[in-house]
Amino acid sequence: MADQIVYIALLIIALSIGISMFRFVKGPSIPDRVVAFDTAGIISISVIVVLAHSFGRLIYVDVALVYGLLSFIGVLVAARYLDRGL
Amino acid sequence: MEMTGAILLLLASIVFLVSALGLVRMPDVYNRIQTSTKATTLGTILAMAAVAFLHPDWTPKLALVVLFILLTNPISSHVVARAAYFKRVKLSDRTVEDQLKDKLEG
Amino acid sequence: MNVKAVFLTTIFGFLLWLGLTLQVDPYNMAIGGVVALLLGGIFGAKSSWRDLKLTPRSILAVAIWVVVLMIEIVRSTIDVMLRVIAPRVRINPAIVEVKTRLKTKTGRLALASSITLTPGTLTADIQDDRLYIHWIDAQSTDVDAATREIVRKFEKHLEVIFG
Amino acid sequence: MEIFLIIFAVLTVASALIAVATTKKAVSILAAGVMGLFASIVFIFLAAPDVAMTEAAIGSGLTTFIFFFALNRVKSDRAQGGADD
Repeated sequence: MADQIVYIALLIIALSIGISMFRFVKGPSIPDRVVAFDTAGIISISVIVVLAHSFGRLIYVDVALVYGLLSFIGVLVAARYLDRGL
Repeated sequence: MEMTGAILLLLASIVFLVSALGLVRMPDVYNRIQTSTKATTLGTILAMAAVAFLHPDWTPKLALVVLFILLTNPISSHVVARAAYFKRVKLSDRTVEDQLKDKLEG
Repeated sequence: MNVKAVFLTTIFGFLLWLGLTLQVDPYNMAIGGVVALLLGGIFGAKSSWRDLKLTPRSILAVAIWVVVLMIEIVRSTIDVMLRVIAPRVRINPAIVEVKTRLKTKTGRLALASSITLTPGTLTADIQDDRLYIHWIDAQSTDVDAATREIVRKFEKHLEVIFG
Repeated sequence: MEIFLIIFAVLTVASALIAVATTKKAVSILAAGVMGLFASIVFIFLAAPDVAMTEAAIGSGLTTFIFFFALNRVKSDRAQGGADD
């Protein structure tokens, strides 16, 4: 029973990544796309952690940690480029 | 124990779904940042709590993920909002007042 | 002054190491302790930790601040979710100016981050002691009223922590 | 679980196509970052956490940084104007 609920939850999370990618495609301005990138990144962290649960391996949580820090740096660099240049 | 974790995870997924919907439905960048940041922060906290219920021995590492999210998420949304404002991305028509513009011009 | 910053940096680095490795045997803890002490000695004196006060009262204030922040995150998310789901999106946005009494940079950073995480508010810019906040449902555009509404509930705890 | 592998593989290919098809350079770089994100999830499905970690670090963090840095240099060499696209 619990496994089915986790499965459904993962399906909904994948759907929300798809919806945020819709905003990435549509735009219209570049900050919109940066926000969509940020949202997709943060939702992906949860996907990775839930996958770590279903495969039962702790090492996958490390991927989520690395991902969280580096997607933050990507957003920071993009915003800095838009703001006044690196 | 397992059912608690699974239900928390379902709640987290609904929060994520609403944040993605907000990203599509809101009229301008600033409101999109509002919905996406807040909802993804709570969603991540709920998802980590859910996995902590499912695997109690992983709790310290999941707490670290939550700590990083709480530190980085407001800063990235702040930075994007600032960049959008100084790139002169238009506020939506429904905006009531803009005191930052008065300050920069006046 | 500096001893406190070095101490806090070392403790933070050691806890980070323990959380990342998840092993509590003496060998691992010794390695982590030595490296944390080294890094704390080199970088601690200039880090943001030196803005923090270390009294029993401020530790209590940290605890209260974390609880208030958690409650506000849950409240704000439910509030914003209801606005998104509504058939016609209910918003009334404005950019308002508020004042803060905090002096240190770290304190202002903590205040701006807390505001970004609370009901429908997003810090858009900081200039000295003025914060410019995008408010999704503006109730008043007056500086003092907005300050009372948004800033006070965090500032009174952060003032104790950062001074 | 196979269905999620397919979903994320499709998303990877879609974001790679966006990176190629768009005319704005900044959007192209961001799409490459998103592709690195989904690719690392696909690598997790294929049971390769080390590759996933490297892909997250290099593909999404470092590449975005270097490309934006290079784009900024090119822009400021060519004209002193703002970075519009």
